[in-house]
Amino acid sequence: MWKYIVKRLLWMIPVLLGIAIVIFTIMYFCPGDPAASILGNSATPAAIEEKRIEMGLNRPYMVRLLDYLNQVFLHFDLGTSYFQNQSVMSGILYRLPYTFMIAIICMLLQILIGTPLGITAAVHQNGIADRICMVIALAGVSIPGFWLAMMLVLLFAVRLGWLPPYGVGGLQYFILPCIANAFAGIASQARQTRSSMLEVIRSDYIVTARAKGLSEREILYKHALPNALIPIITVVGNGMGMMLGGTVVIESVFSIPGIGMYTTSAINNRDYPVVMGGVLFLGALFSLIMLLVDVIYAYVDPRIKAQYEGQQKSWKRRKRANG
Amino acid sequence: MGKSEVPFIEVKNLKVHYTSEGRKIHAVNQVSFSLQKGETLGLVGETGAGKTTIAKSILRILPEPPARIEDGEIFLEGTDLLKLAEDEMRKIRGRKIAMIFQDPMTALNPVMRVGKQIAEGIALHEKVSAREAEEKAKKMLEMVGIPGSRYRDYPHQFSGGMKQRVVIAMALSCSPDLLLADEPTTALDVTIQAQVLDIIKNLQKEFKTSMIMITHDLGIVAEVCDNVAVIYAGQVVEYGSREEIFDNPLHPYTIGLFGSLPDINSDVERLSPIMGMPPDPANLPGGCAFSPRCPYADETCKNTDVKLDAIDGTHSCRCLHWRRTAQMKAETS
Amino acid sequence: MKRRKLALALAACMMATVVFTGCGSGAKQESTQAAAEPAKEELQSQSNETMGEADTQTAISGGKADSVTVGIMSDPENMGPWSGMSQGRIAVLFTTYEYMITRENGMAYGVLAKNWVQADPKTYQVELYDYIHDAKGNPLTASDIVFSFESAIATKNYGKLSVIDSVTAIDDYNVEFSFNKELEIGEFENIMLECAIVTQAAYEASPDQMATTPVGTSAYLVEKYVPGSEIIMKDTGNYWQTDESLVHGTSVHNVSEIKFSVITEASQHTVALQTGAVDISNGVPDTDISKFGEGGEFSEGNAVGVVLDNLTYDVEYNMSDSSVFKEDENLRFALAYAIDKEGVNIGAFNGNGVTVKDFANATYPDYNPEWDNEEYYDYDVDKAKEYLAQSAYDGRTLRLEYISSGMSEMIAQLLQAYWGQIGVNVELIGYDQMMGQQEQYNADGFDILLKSTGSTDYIVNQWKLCWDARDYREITGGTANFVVDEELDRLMQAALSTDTYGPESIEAFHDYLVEKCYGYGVVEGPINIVHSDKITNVALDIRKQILPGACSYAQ
Amino acid sequence: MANSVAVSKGAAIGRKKKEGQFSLVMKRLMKNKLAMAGLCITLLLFLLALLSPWIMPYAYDELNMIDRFATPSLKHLCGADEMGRDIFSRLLYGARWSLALGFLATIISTVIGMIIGSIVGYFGGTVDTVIMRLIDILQAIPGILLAIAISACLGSGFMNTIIALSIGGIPMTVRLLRGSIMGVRKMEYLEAAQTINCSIPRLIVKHILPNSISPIIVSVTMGIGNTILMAASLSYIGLGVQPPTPEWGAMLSAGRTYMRDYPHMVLFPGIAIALVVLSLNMLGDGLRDAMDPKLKK
Repeated sequence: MWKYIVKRLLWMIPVLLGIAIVIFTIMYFCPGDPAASILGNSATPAAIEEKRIEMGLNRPYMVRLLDYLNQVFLHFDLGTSYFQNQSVMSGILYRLPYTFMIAIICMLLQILIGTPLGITAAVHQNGIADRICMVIALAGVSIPGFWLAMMLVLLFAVRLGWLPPYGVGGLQYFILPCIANAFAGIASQARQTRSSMLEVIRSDYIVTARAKGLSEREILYKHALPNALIPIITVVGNGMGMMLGGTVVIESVFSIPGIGMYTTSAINNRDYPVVMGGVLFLGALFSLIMLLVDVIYAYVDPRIKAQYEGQQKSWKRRKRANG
Repeated sequence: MGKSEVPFIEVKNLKVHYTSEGRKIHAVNQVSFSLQKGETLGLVGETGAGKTTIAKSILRILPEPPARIEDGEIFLEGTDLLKLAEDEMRKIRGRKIAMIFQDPMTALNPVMRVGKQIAEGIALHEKVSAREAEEKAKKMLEMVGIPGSRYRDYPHQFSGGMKQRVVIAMALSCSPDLLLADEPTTALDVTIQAQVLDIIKNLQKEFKTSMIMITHDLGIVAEVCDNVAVIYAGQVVEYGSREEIFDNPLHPYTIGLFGSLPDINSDVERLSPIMGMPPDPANLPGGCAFSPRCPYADETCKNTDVKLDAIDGTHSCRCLHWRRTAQMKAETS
Repeated sequence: MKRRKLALALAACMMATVVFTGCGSGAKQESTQAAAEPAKEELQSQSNETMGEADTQTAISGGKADSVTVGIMSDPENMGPWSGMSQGRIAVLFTTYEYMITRENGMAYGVLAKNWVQADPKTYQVELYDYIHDAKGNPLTASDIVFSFESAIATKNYGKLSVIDSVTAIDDYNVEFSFNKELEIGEFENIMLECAIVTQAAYEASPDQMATTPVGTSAYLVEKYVPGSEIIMKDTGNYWQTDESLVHGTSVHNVSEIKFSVITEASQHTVALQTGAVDISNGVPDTDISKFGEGGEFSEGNAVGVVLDNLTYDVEYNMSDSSVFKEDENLRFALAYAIDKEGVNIGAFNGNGVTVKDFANATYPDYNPEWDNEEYYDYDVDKAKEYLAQSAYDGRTLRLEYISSGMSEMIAQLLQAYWGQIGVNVELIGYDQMMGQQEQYNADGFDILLKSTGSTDYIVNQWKLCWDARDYREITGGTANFVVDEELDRLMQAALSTDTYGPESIEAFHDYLVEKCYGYGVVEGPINIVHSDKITNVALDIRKQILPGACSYAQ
Repeated sequence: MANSVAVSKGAAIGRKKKEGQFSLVMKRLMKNKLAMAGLCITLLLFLLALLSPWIMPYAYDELNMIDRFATPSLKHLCGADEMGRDIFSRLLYGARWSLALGFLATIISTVIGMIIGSIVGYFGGTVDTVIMRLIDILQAIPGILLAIAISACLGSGFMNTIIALSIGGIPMTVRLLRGSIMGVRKMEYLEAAQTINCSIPRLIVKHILPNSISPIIVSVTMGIGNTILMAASLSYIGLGVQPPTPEWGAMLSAGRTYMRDYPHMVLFPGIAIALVVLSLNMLGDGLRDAMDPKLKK
């Protein structure tokens, strides 16, 4: 297992290198330049050109790319923001807790609400409960997130005054953004849980379990759910990965200083170091989460674990067991 | 076909259908049979004839919907299983009646240790501690020829034959009174088939378990069964003791089954398969269900509802013309 | 040799504060009345005349408060003294730092500078107060001024500073600036207003070049900064200028704790004011303004004021050689006449803006009020069609380029519709800020440009942003929109030069531009300021940003 | 010992096959009311979008300052927006853009994904390792940020938005198709095809693709909905299709400032988006059920 994890961690290096090259290239070809952005609207072209030279933006593509890769991968330095005089890393680390908080709460909501909904729907397939759960789920994936967010603000913050409409602070500040953000996640979780539960419920081993005399509850939680978990975990992992970078809109509605906003406004400002650093960081985080998901797979499904551990080891194991 | 005393298990007029895409599929039609303690009954027939449905009806583990038991009674030592409450039924499953499934590859939960899967039933029915259940499960494993040290292994670490042994150990773990064996060897390699069958036979003797053996393999029937019920299109078309069926098959379908069995004594005679295809269970032909494929069928066969006719002893047959068949047989021999 | 004495300035006027509402609690009824009637007439008149002594007194000594929360649209990101400009940054700049001077109603007053003189055409000398210290107590001397300017120049973030040859300390409290050219009208003041001043000691003590820990000479010091969320500033109680009569608008500190709350979504500003989470904001959407006025849902406890922005939305024609507009003034006239400027004002600003009569708006002190009565391509479909008929327009689709942030997008759609009415097809090309800045010099990329520009001092300096060919010749060959016209250049330079600056040169340029119609102004947007009645008097800085310290508060 | 009964087993399946995969799926689909409702709504919206120039009561960009913010009435069925444009007409005409955006972006990403997926799935080995690492890279970049960056790079506009939206969708299709091809690859009929000397591209097109297509169709159906939502998010940030094109997401985003007082400005575009995404999802669910025999019993 450890060998597998180390191997996967090593694989991350070329992936991150690739991300760096891709995003650098996209930003390189982006029209507009940070020099103009820094100097503001009324800057003359001559002043902009001078600033470009000072910032090294006039150097050729390859030189800048290699310089950047050298800086990031050999000196572990994501650089300094053009605008904030602050290292990109500390900028990211500062904002990470907010984004992470939202992602974690959303993930919990997604698991705690979406999974039971999906199970209920699957158990009562085609019944009323199924219909209700699926209508909720379909609505969830169909409603634009920011629309829901603003409706929630109008209701809970403005009309009822129960919750703060924006900003960061205590836990209560995270309630509305998380609900708005988690709705789609809950919905897709419920759908995925339902369909994988349906598939599992029809499996032979569920019949075997039933033939043993186990109660439906035991069958559901001891036999069906563990088997249905793999696709469910995939959805959770993907959702988590997406939420880390994809909460831009929610962050914007609720004025939350998260990584999404940080990176998006940097794209608008052409603050290259921040864009590249942010995307790289999120990419690394995403890769780590995917690794975690795969490790959880192995924990949940011994077949996958055996696959990771490779032929040789499992052969040894069998030999030991037999002998 | 009953003896004087109450049979150990008795199935009466069982009728089951499935609903699929709006069509009603008649899987089991008025099936009746009974079984004495310690005996083995073979249910023989083609795939889709309704054998498995009968077995699952006895355990009441049919998926409902789409399946529905329309009518009938199933008595286990005098109590109608179909009328029991679900939690009463649960006490019977695994403890009094256990089942061995056709495909060992899918019958085991892939993410649960095999020992645990056996111990689970033991702990449930025998009210013993987890530790004791584990001990017993290990004993069961060893009984089917798997070292107890493999208790903590997962199904994917076993071969097909080994898995089926686990399934058998699981089924027998609570010493059930009735074992439903649903084609226990079909999915296995030929060499393993015999081993597994031996295990079942030996254990059955040891535990004095009654058994319903579902199979399409007449060889197995000859080897393990006391009585045989031939099933066609959800009906029992012929019933009798092993000897009666093997020595004197009277239903054209049964005869056909034997005809398609290669005769190792004569290398001249070719296989004579049953012509045609099994009927569409959603749209059964009127009269005798076998009539479209029957070489001896006439117009009356297609119009008359055929009853199961007692012949002698336990032997009975669902054919209008069994007498003619018997006569023909007598003449040829 | 020009010399401006601070004492004179003081006598004339002090504050750029804008009074929306009456003072005192008894005047509540009146206050909402005043608020409901959009206060712009009042404001406009104030921008052209100085306020009376009494008002000034109220503004400075009147109503103090313990705390105030200001809603701002974006995070400053970097509060360092010399970093690049951003929308969020300008909101806190004048509360954080002081500059050499300040400008109110077009007049300059010293802040750190006690007085200044022009020694020769290219040299200025400035004398500092000798008792300045920053918020942390570090004394500020001439060498700090040199340090500040040299640092700011080194960042190359400020184009206006590029004319500085050198900054030298003559002694502890006198600094000499020498320039590489003769300065134009308002240029020296703009330079003085460009560079935030800090002490070298404080700057070097800062771990992050003051990005999050700015220390200026103002009364306030950042207590807490939550990037992207809020900035809390506290009055140190140790402001250097102890002579109250010398404290100007930007330096007034009527409130002991200021919280800037970053609210990125405009509609959330309305929510924040309604729920009392913020006391004042300039981010409320136009359509929500009426809610805070008389009879509005939230008029209770809130007041509203509409100040005109210094930004003017202008249309510039692409005048490059390949453009249809180059030789076709009839087409230029046709398009100009086709726009219902009042309609644009209503559509884009809910009627809270004003239509303009020049390429720039009327908020500048050197704006000639008589232009208001002139004909300036006033909406006339018949005339537009007449000119169009005379033009060489061949039915082709013209490309209107704009920057797709703020109101430009909406104005562009309105223009498109008006031009559609006379039969001119227009396609919209929206760019983000960055791309727009680059694409505006691409002669083949557009036919018409919608731009919003503004200056903080004189009308001529707004004109300069488009029409001073000296700034753009290298790239466009002419003015910013490719006009090559020697007469225009001559008039522009005449209006800008300190020697010839005056009503005549301004008038001449105005008339010439109106006649040629290389571009024209459409509308001037409003800044919507809504505040609770805790605030009795709102003060704004030169960029029309709220100066929370200088506002007056109800007792 | 052999079994005769197994002979008829194959025959029974054979008969079912004769009915034809497609008609079977359609038959199942027809029975699913939700899916049919989804299909009908989608088709109806398509029809309305196609006919919009003839049926919309006003031009989509016709300004009318008097009717600014008009609430829904007979004159303006869904009210009017901040420039007095008829929202109903804009929704009808906007359906063209929104649907086209959703469909084109999804289909482009699917087609590219399928081509890459086929290549990867079929060849395996080094090709697989190399391309899948590239796909890993693309997938590790958060979708919305990638779309924003590409939009910033290409500028806004219809085609550019489609490109920005479609690139993020490629990895999923590649993985999906690769997975199904890996599964199908080992099956016997492929060996059979290979033994009769079928060329490799022919093998992929004729044999592998048809057998892996069902999860793709389902993911396309659902993907269109997601793409439309994503386009709405892009509009929110200020990227996406150019005004005055009444793309629904842009309408929704433009109306958000006024939603307190004129909820109809966000209500109707919101409903339009939700409706189309909902019906596509219902259709997708139905298709998945109809195409997956495991789920249908």
